[in-house]
Amino acid sequence: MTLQVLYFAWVRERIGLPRDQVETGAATVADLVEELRALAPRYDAAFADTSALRVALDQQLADFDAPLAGVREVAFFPPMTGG
Amino acid sequence: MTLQVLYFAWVRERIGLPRDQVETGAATVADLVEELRALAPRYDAAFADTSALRVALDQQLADFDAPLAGVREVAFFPPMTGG
Amino acid sequence: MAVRVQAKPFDTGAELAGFASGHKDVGAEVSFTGIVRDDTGGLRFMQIEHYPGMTEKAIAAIEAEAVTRWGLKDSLVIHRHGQLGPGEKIMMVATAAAHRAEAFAAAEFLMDYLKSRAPFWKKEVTADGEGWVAAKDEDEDALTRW
Amino acid sequence: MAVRVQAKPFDTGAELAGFASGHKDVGAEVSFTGIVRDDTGGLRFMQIEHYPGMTEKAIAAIEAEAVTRWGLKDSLVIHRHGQLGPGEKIMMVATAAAHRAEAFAAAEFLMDYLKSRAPFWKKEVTADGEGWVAAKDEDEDALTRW
Repeated sequence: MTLQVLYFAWVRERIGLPRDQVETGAATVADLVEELRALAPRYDAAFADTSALRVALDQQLADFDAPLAGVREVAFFPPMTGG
Repeated sequence: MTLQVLYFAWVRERIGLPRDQVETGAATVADLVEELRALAPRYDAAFADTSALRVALDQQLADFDAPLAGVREVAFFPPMTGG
Repeated sequence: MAVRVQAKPFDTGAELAGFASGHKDVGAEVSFTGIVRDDTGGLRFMQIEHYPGMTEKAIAAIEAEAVTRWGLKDSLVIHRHGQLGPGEKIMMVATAAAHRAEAFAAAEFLMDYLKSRAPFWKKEVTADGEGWVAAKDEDEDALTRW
Repeated sequence: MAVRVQAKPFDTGAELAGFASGHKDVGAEVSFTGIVRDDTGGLRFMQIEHYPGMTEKAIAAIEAEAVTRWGLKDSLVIHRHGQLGPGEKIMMVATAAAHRAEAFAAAEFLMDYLKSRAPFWKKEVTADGEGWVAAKDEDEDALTRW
């Protein structure tokens, strides 16, 4: 499947890109993270500690063990600091 | 001593006056209330149930057993409904 | 810190425009506005009586305690008296603090104390007659949380 | 109910002037305004990033829950993104309800959820450099009260 993968805040800065288009067979978010870490050291650094990250699937907050079936957009970002 | 006695809301309406000037030797608020009740039936009616009343001495909330020594202004009114 | 007890209307928006300006350490402002409701459609107006002299002192004391307890940078209380029609603004409070928790707590504290400890009394005048609004047990109970 | 996510400034007072008008059953309006603080005097500006699309959906969902839980008659959320200098207003919420308890609770609920569940991220740019604002444990903990 083809996924739009978005990065925000320091995740975006560390990776150096706001988004990637990824061709993947990853079953879960965690599987996708493993694939992304293998792309380049800057990805590896950004995803080194997923406890410091949040993920949204099709613009809904989700967990890292969530399945990717049917998902089109995945976003990674640090804990939110609105308000 | 001479006391300015003020009435508000339904206490004022029941007594029919917004204020009295009272010459009294009452030691406490409760003593003053007894004197006022003897003035006329409308006073008696207004003070029939002091649990439904509040009292302020010189513009500070007080209790019915508070002493009147040094006080110049006494106000009687129902529980407040501001806001 | 300001307290105003007045018969004339006020505008919450205009009051907030100038509120707490010039404070670099204000991160949170909360306002509350109380409005005359007309649930039944029968209210002609609300008549608000107060105790001139004591009213201002009582509100200033409540406000001073809020400023101390929550480290407010600024605060404002406006309360009207006299005749107010449905939809008219009765009163407002505003609080300014560094953080939201303090601004919210102080505004709620001010409201709870204004309800039960500032000398105002409301009478409702309807098509069917008039009656003094009774104090609610829940308003008195609300004070225990502070 | 309204949600606005925008780069341009807003005026809390002007927003409140038209808020919840025409509701005869509104007795209480609460507003919260968040402002860029400059505690140290060294802040040049705050840069606020967000996730277009998700932001609006997340706020609308939070707002819908507040409306249902507290029976709000009206609500408003405005949140800015982009570059904001010290003293500038970042965001505001407003709630309108029959009674004060509901209006206050709903406004605090909206703020707590906007802090930790709406996809905004703040970066502080000072004379000494820049850094992303870290989420606070107390903000996450605040959600447990709802």
